Amino acid sequence: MLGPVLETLIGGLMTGVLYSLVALGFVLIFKASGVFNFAQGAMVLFAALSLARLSEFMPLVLAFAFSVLIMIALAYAIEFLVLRHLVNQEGIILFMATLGIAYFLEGFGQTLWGSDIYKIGLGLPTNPIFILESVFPGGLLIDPVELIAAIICAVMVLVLAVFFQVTRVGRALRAVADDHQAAQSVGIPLNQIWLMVWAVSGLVALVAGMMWGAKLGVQFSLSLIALKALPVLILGGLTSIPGAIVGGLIIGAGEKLAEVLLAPVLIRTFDLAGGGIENWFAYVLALAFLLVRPQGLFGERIIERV
Amino acid sequence: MFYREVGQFKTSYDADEAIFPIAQDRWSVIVLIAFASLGVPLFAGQYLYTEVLIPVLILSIAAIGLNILTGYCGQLSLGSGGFMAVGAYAAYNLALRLPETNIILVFLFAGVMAMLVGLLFGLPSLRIKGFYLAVATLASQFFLEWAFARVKWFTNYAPSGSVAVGRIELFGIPIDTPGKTYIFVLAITVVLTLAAKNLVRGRIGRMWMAIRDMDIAAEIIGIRPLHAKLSAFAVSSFYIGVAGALWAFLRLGSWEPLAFDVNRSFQVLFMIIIGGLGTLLGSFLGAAFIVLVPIFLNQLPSWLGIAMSTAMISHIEFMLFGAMIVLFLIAEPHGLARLWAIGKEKLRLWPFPY
Amino acid sequence: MRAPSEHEIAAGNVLLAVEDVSLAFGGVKAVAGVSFDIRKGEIRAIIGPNGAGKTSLLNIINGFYQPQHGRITFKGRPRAAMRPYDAALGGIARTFQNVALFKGMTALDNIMAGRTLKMRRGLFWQLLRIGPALAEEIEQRRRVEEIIDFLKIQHIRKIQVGKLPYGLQKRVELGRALAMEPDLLLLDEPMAGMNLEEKEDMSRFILDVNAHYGTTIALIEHDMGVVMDLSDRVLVLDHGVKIADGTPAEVQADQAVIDAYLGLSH
Amino acid sequence: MTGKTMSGIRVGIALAGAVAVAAPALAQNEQFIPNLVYRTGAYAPNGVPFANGIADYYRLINERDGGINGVKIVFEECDTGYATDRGVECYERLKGKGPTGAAYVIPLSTGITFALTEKTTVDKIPIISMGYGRSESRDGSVFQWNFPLLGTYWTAADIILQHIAKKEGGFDKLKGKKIALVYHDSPYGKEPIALLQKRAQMHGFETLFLPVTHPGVEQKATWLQIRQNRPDYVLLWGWGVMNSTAIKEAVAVGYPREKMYGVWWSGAEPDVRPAEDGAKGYNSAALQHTAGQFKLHEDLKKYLYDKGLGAAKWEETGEILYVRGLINAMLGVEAIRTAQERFGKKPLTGEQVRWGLENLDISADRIKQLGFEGELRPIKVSCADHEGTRTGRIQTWDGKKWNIASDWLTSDDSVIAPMVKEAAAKYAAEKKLTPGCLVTN
Repeated sequence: MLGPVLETLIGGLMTGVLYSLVALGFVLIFKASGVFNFAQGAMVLFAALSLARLSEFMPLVLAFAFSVLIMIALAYAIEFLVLRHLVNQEGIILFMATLGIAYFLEGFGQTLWGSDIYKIGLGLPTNPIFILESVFPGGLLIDPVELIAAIICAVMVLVLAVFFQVTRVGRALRAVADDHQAAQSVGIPLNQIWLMVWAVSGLVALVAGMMWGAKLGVQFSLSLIALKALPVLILGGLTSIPGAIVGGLIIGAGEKLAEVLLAPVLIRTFDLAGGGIENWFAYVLALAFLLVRPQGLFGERIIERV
Repeated sequence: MFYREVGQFKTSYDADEAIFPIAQDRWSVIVLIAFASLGVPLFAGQYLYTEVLIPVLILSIAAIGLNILTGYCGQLSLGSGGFMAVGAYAAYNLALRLPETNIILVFLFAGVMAMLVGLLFGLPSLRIKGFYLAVATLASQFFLEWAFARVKWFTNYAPSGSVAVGRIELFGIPIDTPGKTYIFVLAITVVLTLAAKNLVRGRIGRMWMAIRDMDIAAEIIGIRPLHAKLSAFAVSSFYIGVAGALWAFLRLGSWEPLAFDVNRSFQVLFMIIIGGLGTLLGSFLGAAFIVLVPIFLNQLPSWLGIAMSTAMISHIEFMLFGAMIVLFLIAEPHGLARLWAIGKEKLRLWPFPY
Repeated sequence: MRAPSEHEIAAGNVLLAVEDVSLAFGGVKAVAGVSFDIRKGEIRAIIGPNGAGKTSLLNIINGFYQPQHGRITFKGRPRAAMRPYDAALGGIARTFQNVALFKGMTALDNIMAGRTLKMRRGLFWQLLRIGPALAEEIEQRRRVEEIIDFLKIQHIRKIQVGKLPYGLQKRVELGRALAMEPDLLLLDEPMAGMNLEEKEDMSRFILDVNAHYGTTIALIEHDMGVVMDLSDRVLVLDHGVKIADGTPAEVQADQAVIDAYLGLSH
Repeated sequence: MTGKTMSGIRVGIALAGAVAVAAPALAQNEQFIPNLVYRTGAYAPNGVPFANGIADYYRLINERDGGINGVKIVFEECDTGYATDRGVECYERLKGKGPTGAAYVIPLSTGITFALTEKTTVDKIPIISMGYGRSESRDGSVFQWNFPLLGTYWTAADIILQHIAKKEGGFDKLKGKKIALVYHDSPYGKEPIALLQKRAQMHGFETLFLPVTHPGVEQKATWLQIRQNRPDYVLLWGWGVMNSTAIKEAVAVGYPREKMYGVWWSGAEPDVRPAEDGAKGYNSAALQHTAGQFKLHEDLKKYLYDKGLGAAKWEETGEILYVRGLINAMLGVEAIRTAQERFGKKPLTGEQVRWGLENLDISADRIKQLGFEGELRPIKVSCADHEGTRTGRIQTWDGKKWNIASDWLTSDDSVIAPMVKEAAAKYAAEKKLTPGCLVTN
């Protein structure tokens, strides 16, 4: 029994890492501009589509570079066409605006790049690795693609952490996150910072899209991972990078364990037509957490002023 | 000149508290309802009924529901699809298990069940706000979708999970033609709209708006957030539940939980953003917009005689909705309804430029 | 300095008493062991330099903030803290330093909202809006129109308050508070940002409210001239601590007040 | 730009061409056929080739023969996105077009088929659900307007089980074995469950049903469960992106692809290609035809692709789903032709086309004549049997192409017929229908 549970846990944690990667994009934007960017999923799709289609004509590295440029251009377009006009609006209005952006990007991405399944050939090994075969019958399964994704994600987080702590831009970013007006008054150009942060989260989307795409193929459904990242954010807190990571791991592991362990029990008890509880389980987990600790695991406490 | 209220003096608060205090409004609403119920059947064909009028009316009810919650009370919900499903399956089960039940009661029951579920899922709104609440409502969306796909009792053990309704009749008159269906839906829409209009301009509506505009100040004048938010959730879910039952019974006839998935929630939300947050008129305009745009886009290439692939039309639909939402949020947060009001303002002065 | 009013004669009849109340945010003490009372019918001013804890005190009175220490006695009922709803129910109304109106609603609706507690008819009657619900609505509307007339804001009745100039917004906010028919009205800088003429208007309204409806008023104000003209008694705070309490004349003569406050601003 | 986007645009050109001809002339000699497709969304990879096949066949008939006996085909696509309600919308929008309304409707989704079943009865328009739809709808006395030609899901599941039994050495050898079904959580995916349960009861094997939520990119937990339950075989009832994901996840948990059997909607190129070598050994049922170009393609090249009128790219015209689109369109056209013999060579109503479908009888000679030799076996539809034929094969992916891996297998009617009868009777009772063959005058 322990073997399968451990295996599910490992599998869940690795899926969780990929959720974290998407959630990270959300956090970056929220931290700097207070925008809850629902379009992050559409950005992942868009980035992955660009990369996949470009890599049909050119070496992957070059395709990656071009995709980075495309994501920066996209960030600029979003800043210039949308955000700039919605400064000082309520969070909820900005959120709905990003819903619009998401829809637009989904249509635009497919118009530009097509709606088939596309490959991103990273040349990753696909056959499973089994460890601890002496301890558990059949060993514990590890998916090498996910393992590599986990490592890349870890590197990504490290780089971002360094970026925020050490560089001048990073410090400015943190200042903006703390207080928009104060930051502006000491001469930090808000628009540039926002542009910057959208570009960075575009880059994160590209990496996330690359990893998901390498695993499952690049297709329209990629944009749906935005829906997977939401509970992660709630759990981890909207403003915390470590929160996004830990939240992703908890949600990933929690939902897979629930599906494998809890669903069969539910099916038997209530005579259900199959399981598939992971979809809502992640949300309910996050929601339960939210009621206990509204600011999330690592989020900052929100104090309301009159 | 055409839209002048000058000279209309109200001599009592009673008159000023009438549902449409301005004579032109009153008359245009009466004319509109008369036209919709008596005029339209003179010329409408089946296509106009089933593809335009009936869906617009039913979705308007859902939009009014969400508008009460989001537009009036300021609580963002992405769970409309789930509540519509509650209405649909509640109605299905009542009609199935008590086949003699009057169809009006079936739809009322659908609304009440959705209201109870809405109250339950509205409880977190007391502690959480904004997009946190939006995510919480998504939880209800996914859970409800799942429950209707999995709990066999809801679908009467249908092996495919798809359910269908039989003949629908009202007081012995079968509602079997598009024309009759339309009149039936129209009647329900008019009643529910007038009731919503009454609610939003009375004490309860002011409570909702107060919570929306500034919940702290609302509490200080004696509005209990619990009361206001839960009543908004209840009324909103009732409307959405009725809309769900109507959609299932009179539009789809046969459905599966996917008919009420998260895209339906987004669709209803888009209606109120484009139509206008916090206006009832906007609910209708938004629903009409969302229904008509795809039809229009499908016709457009043949009208223009240009080539456009099916995929392209679909993509344009996505882009157009996305762009419209952003555009409206930037330029006119009160949506089409506000544009209408501006138009009216202009008409009031026309033909004089000032 | 105005002549002693008839309300002062009734003084001694305490409406609200605050005893040894303290409130701290993190390590910062906003209010430290303040005690004072408000008597029925009087106009009570609370003054002090910026950051003296004036607004915090109002927030404690109407239940926004829960003090860590101390006791509040309102209408003879002592309690550790108020809840905003209970405060409203008990007859405490207030206005805010930065107008806290419902921006998306008309002036009329804002003031009508102030009468929420006076209205009883439930959802069902509201849906139909006939009979009792309509009668109630019309009755309340009549009362609200009196307030509108009193504040001379008839012309902006049906305008969204978000579109009104600041001075009018303040007036609507006062109207909303009055609509509650409060026993105690808390005004947080009712004249901030107003020009002289508007200030005079507002002073007139405050005095009229006090005289006409017999409403007890506690107000925070910076303009010392206004304070001296309007108030019966003045409470002076500095850094969260009470440094003086008395008639305007007494306070004006108080050395501590002169040092902490008047001395600086004059 | 390359690929499907481009081909989509070409369809558009073709389409607009047809409309442009139609509009000014107000020609009455046209047969209108709606085309419910999906070229967008999660199911586009599979929807696009199928839609292209259908479009090309209609165009070919117009270009080569000048229509069906001189009656030009006018068709219009409507994108359902595989969503049932959009499908209903599309149907309602298109059913009344053309001088005689829609000839028939091809829903290309079991969910939409379910939703349309009652509507088409009222509107008198037949549904062709070739290889999908309600399994019991082959009973034409109850489902007078449904035509699940070439095989239902009960047929598909039965063929696969027969193949597995043969491999194991007989149905009795299945006793104690465990067979899992990974299915798309929709009416489509749920269809085979009834047959699997029946067969499980008969032969004593265990079943494990694992639903996958739309659109099917989230299957990690499903495959971990498979790894832990170690079923002897896994049946896959997926569609669109769900299929390729399933195969990839099978690779990731090391489940042998040789033990996986997809339904015929889970056995096309878009399903296996993304998994690359990982899909090697994966099996699926084949709906009579195979991949690859055949006789008809000479005409397709000559009349469409050489003139730049084709909807797909030429290399894609041998793909499984494209070929299936061709066959589907051909069956529809032949039904119209059959009906024309009785009602005259003019645009026909849905009711008349229904008669053509119910009396459809395509012999081996005729198949050869039509250029479909080797892709289809003779089919004869009757009121009692709206399926027409229930024979298929198993194919295996070798990493590059699909290879036929079995003889012809025919579903066992001694098992299925009683199930059909029972289910159809239940439906008739619920809807208060009196079963009987429909007579068209």
